[in-house]
Amino acid sequence: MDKKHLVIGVIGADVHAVGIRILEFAFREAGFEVTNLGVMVSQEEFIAAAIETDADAILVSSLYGHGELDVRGMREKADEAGLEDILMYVGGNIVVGKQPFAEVEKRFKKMGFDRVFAPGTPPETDIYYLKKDLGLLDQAETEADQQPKAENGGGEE
Amino acid sequence: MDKKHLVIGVIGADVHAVGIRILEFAFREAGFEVTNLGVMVSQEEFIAAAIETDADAILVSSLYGHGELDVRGMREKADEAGLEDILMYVGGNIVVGKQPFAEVEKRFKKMGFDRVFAPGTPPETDIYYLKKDLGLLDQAETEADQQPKAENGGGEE
Amino acid sequence: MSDLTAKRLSMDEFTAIQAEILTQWPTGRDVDFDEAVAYHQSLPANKIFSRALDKAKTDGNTLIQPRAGVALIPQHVKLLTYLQDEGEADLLPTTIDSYTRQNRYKEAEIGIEESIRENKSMLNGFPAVNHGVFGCRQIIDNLDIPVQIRHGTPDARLLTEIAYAGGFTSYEGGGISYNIPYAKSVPLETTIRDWQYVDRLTGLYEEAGCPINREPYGPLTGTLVPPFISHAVAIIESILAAEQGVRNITVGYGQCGNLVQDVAAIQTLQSLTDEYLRRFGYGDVQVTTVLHQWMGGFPQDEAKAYAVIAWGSAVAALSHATKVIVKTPHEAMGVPTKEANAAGLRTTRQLISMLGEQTLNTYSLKDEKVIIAAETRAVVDRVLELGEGDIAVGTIRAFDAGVLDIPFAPSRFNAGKMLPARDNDGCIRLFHPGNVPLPPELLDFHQQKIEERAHYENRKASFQMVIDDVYAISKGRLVGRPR
Amino acid sequence: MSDLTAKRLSMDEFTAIQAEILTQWPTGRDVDFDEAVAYHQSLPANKIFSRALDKAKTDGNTLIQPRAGVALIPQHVKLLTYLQDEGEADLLPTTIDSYTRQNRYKEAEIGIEESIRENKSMLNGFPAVNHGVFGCRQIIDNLDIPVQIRHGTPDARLLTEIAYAGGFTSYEGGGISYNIPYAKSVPLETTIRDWQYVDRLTGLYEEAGCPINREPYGPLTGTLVPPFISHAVAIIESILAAEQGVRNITVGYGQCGNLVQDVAAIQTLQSLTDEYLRRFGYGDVQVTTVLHQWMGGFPQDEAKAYAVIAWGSAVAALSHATKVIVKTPHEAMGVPTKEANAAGLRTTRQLISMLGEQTLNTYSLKDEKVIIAAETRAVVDRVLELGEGDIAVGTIRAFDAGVLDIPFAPSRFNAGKMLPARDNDGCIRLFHPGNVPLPPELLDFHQQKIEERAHYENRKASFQMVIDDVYAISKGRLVGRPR
Ligand code: B12
Ligand code: B12
Repeated sequence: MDKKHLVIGVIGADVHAVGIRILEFAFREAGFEVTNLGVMVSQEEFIAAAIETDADAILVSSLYGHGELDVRGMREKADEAGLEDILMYVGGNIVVGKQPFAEVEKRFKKMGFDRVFAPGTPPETDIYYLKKDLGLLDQAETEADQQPKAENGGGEE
Repeated sequence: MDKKHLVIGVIGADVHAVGIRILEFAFREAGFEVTNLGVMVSQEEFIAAAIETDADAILVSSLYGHGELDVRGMREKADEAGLEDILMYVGGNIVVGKQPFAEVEKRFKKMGFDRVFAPGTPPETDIYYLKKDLGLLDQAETEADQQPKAENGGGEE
Repeated sequence: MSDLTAKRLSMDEFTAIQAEILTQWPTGRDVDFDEAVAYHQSLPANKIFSRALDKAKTDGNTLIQPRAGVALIPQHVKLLTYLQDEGEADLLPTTIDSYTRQNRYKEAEIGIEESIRENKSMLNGFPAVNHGVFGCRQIIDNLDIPVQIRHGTPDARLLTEIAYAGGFTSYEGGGISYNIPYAKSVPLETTIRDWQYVDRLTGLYEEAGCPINREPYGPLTGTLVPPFISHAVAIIESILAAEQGVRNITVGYGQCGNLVQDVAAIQTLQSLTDEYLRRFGYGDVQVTTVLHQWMGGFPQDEAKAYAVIAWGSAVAALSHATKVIVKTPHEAMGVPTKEANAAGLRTTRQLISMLGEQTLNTYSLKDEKVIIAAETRAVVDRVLELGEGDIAVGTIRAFDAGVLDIPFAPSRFNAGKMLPARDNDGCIRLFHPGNVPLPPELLDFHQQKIEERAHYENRKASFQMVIDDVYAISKGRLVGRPR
Repeated sequence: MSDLTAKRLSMDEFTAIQAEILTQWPTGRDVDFDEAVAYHQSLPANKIFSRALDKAKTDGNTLIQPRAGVALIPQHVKLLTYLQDEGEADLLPTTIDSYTRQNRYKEAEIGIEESIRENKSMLNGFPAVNHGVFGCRQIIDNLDIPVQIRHGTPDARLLTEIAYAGGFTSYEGGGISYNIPYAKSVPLETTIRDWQYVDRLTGLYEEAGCPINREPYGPLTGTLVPPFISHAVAIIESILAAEQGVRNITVGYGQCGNLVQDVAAIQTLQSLTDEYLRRFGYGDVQVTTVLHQWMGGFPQDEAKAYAVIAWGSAVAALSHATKVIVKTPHEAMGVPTKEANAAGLRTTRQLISMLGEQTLNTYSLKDEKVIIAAETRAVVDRVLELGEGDIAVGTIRAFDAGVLDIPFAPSRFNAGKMLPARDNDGCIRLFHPGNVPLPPELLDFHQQKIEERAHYENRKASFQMVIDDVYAISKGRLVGRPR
């Protein structure tokens, strides 16, 4: 089977550079091909990179709190660019302050993200869902639905 | 004016010995005569000492949490012994656990205590109320009602 | 006192006392030594206290343990389960209520009834005697880690019988440390004898192949106790225990607040206890240490209480104590909720594991260790002298004479002449030595340290200074400076 | 780069830039230097930052300061008042939002409007440019203690003009420290020049009798930055600032986690900055230090976050930093509530005042100080060499060459070849030096330290080890041991 391709980056005016570097490393180790756009990435750059690399998923990271302003309209732009089927995740500290995660998740799902990840979600969790959503889990794993336990709070769903 | 006389002690099976020793010192410094019964004092011992010394006030300390069980019926016993007019205060950590102080105060006032002091009330506050209740504040002080600020949380009323 | 001695109780003496003890409350009936030994031997290694301690000592880890106890069994089990699972505790307690500590089992029974009626714990701890052997075993059976009885009971003989038969594998207390800070008018002679019974019982279990850890209570009144005083008591109680057959001892110390003094204290507590036990022929006793996070008055504000808890944890980690007893953000207010208790544990866990790799090795640490050792030896050796070789007898005479003297103790058998105060760096020193037999050069040292501070604060050393020190931590300082 | 130099901007150059800057956003109009000087001179001493710092340094105190900023003026004033009164802060911040930091004032305006509409701050800080000079003065007027601008703005010229005219008496940032960790593609040459403008403006106020404190941003990426790297940057920015007329500088350092390394770092930061300033003829600059509590990833659990905050406070107190920047129990989650922010402050307050009397004096402290000093000198001296005497030029060349190299920085002008990792005691060392010019004996030392750890952990040193260290504190450890 071909390797799946991910486009990752930190959106907006956000310069938090540590998490994305570690995600790149972890996704590569997990067998993905990764295009890491780094920090301060615009919606347009994400979309262009996804088209160019024929990516299977876009993973938007936002740490600094302006995530909610920065991702508005991104799904629509992607759809217009012909990426209707692309998987879109968002994660990090995506809103300002400590807010009930269930509500935050709802707001971002409404904006068209397939999955929304809480602060501090460990890479194992991201990888599990990527594999699941991209059809890479074998039957047994899917049935057991052995989502790795979030070690560090958070975790999706 | 004669010195006012206080009977103080720690009730029940309670052995917390530090606070009462400091109260004794502080009340003496403030010009009171003090009979300190120490720790593990029974209701009967408080009442007997108050009669014997013709005391103006009984100050019951309880730290260990059983205060609510230990002081039951004390006011009635004092009244029976002819101490209807004696001032009775209770203070310390008088119930088990961190409970809303307003409710605790109500319960102890209902049991006949004139004033109820929250955990960690500093001696200055106790002394202010003693002087007030025993008619030792001069007019100006009473009018300004300058209750010293509780430094350490708590404080009565 | 004619017949008090540090010697081991004979089996005859022991069984005579036992017969009497077990009838003090109906639950005493259920104690059956052989059946209890079988129960202990059925316990898996993860439930045995001394195993966990020995392993931690070997690995250089510091284990964390809360205090906790409520009136009713199901609630108590729930509480401990929570502290184990959500608090990440390594070791668990069962803290006994104050009526049981005073052998007032009838009042404890009323407390149990009221707790059922009001649906909240009206007792400040777990009344283990009233709940009896099988009540206790519900605790042991339902938890995955070792559980210890923690209390403050001058006459703990019945409690011990029930606790051991109930499966507890560690037991706090001692004839001095559970008398002087916890009682008003119980003669020391009585408590030393009663704790010899406890220790002998521990020895009997030990000899039957059931290891039970014993922990002399280190912090005493928790209020400005100079390290050498609590060290002297810990060493004496260790020797008394070893003589009765105890083989696994944890000596304790309540944090004083100065980093160097505290690290020096834990390290000398280990080495001096080892040294004296060896001297008395008990080199085979396994000794570990426990640091108690600040035992005096706490700040009311929870954010500030967290600071005090964290600092105690840091000191435990840097001194490599074998375990640390944890306070909670509710300390100044009252018996904590399970959430507050677990929070204190997690704060501690974070620091213990963050700092576990680091060690402290300061110039002043060496000095402070020399000082604490010299002070402790001066006191313990004088106790032995007074006892003409018998340390039990010596202890009684030492308290009589004020040679052993514990600040702020409620007991009338304590002289209360020695007054402690902090020096300018926050170390606890002697403001007034009373009759504590320090050699002249050490007395000079203490005096000089206190004068340094008095001079800095531009006031005379006085009882006001001691009071200021008592309040200091609850007001956000270590040294109680004049306002 | 042809015309970049460390020399002072001429008045002509300065006014030419100023004319342009003040038209970048309408509020620039309100800046009037003489009127601003009059405003500064009307400020009481208790509102002047450098006064508070100088006094703290003389008294040997450590001041506490939070981070905080919200979108709207009344809410921001309310927040700071709360931190002053309920948080017991000594110094206050005004943290600037990320759009303003990127000079995206239009987006900041939208953020302000949305914040009004949604009745909650939609910005992660205070948009000072949009609020203008008189908006800023509402902050200064309504508080009783000094307030500083804290941000992360590569081109902060307009912000500085408005902030100074608005009455702020302290200002964070620098041409390196607010570029490399905070920008992706802004050339260093540009930011150094832009910050020379900021420093010259500071100098002009200073010369007009209005003292303004400047604080190079110490922690950089906050992620495993070895002390000597941030020291080198702090020293370079201090010299650059002094040249432009700055007279009051606070150099900063982000806690690494090992007690000895941290204390050594703060102490050498003070002495090395003094030393280099003196060497450059700026012996009259008043230098103070700031310790930042752990700047990397925090634990999510608040009880554990308190532990990390408390440990940072202890280190600030024991190292006698002049001030400490405080984290909050919400750190891992998001911008804190005012209550969480005040709680972090009070935890810090308790430890600072509890431990302020103590000093650390360890054997290893001396060694560690020698090491940090030697490392820092090796780097700074190489920068000077590369600049052929001009430190501005040298800095550009040093980043080009990877001589100055900051781990995990987002800037493409940073080499990113040096890789840090912790040694077995939790000190941050170099796992891979890249082109950082340490002398051979120090490179050996670093290598040996990392090998010690690798051996202990029974694995090869690799990027996985670095990653484990990045996560470690948020997972309750300092050293990221293999799972
Ligand atoms: C030191 C201490 C001990 C020492 C006491 C040594 C001794 N013999 O004195 C030791 C370790 C032995 C001890 C034992 C126990 N303790 Co204790 N102890 C404390 C601690 C840490 C400090 C008390 C102290 O000395 N404070 C300093 C003095 C100066 O302040 P104070 O006592 O509060 O008194 C001042 C004011 O409250 C006020 N005041 C007091 N009484 C009165 C009365 C009046 C009328 C007025 C006006 C004012 C007033 O004035 C005093 C002077 O300023 C407190 C917690 C805290 N406060 O931080 C717990 C605490 C009081 N202990 C507690 C408990 C439960 C116990 C134990 C039962 C053990 C257990 N289950 O955990 C045993 C009790 C044994 C017994 N039979 O009494 C609980 C009480 C819980 C509750 N009420 O819900 C506390 C609150 C800790 C806790 N949060 O769990 N303790
Ligand atoms: C280090 C740090 C910095 C450094 C960054 C250095 C650098 N250039 O990288 C510095 C000091 C420069 C900095 C600056 C700022 N920061 Co900052 N920072 C942090 C801190 C402490 C750690 C971040 C980190 O590196 N974590 C370690 C990595 C490994 O974890 P991570 O980033 O969380 O990423 C992991 C997961 O979240 C997940 N993940 C992340 N994204 C995604 C996306 C997807 C799709 C998935 C599946 C998973 C995923 O996987 C990653 C790998 O495990 C956090 C708080 C915290 N977490 O403790 C604040 C924090 C993120 N910063 C914050 C803020 C506000 C700022 C500033 C605006 C300053 C300010 N106002 O206080 C500036 C922003 C400047 C800008 N323009 O971006 C806030 C954000 C607040 C909010 N969202 O409400 C935080 C939460 C702190 C706080 N509580 O206030 N910061």
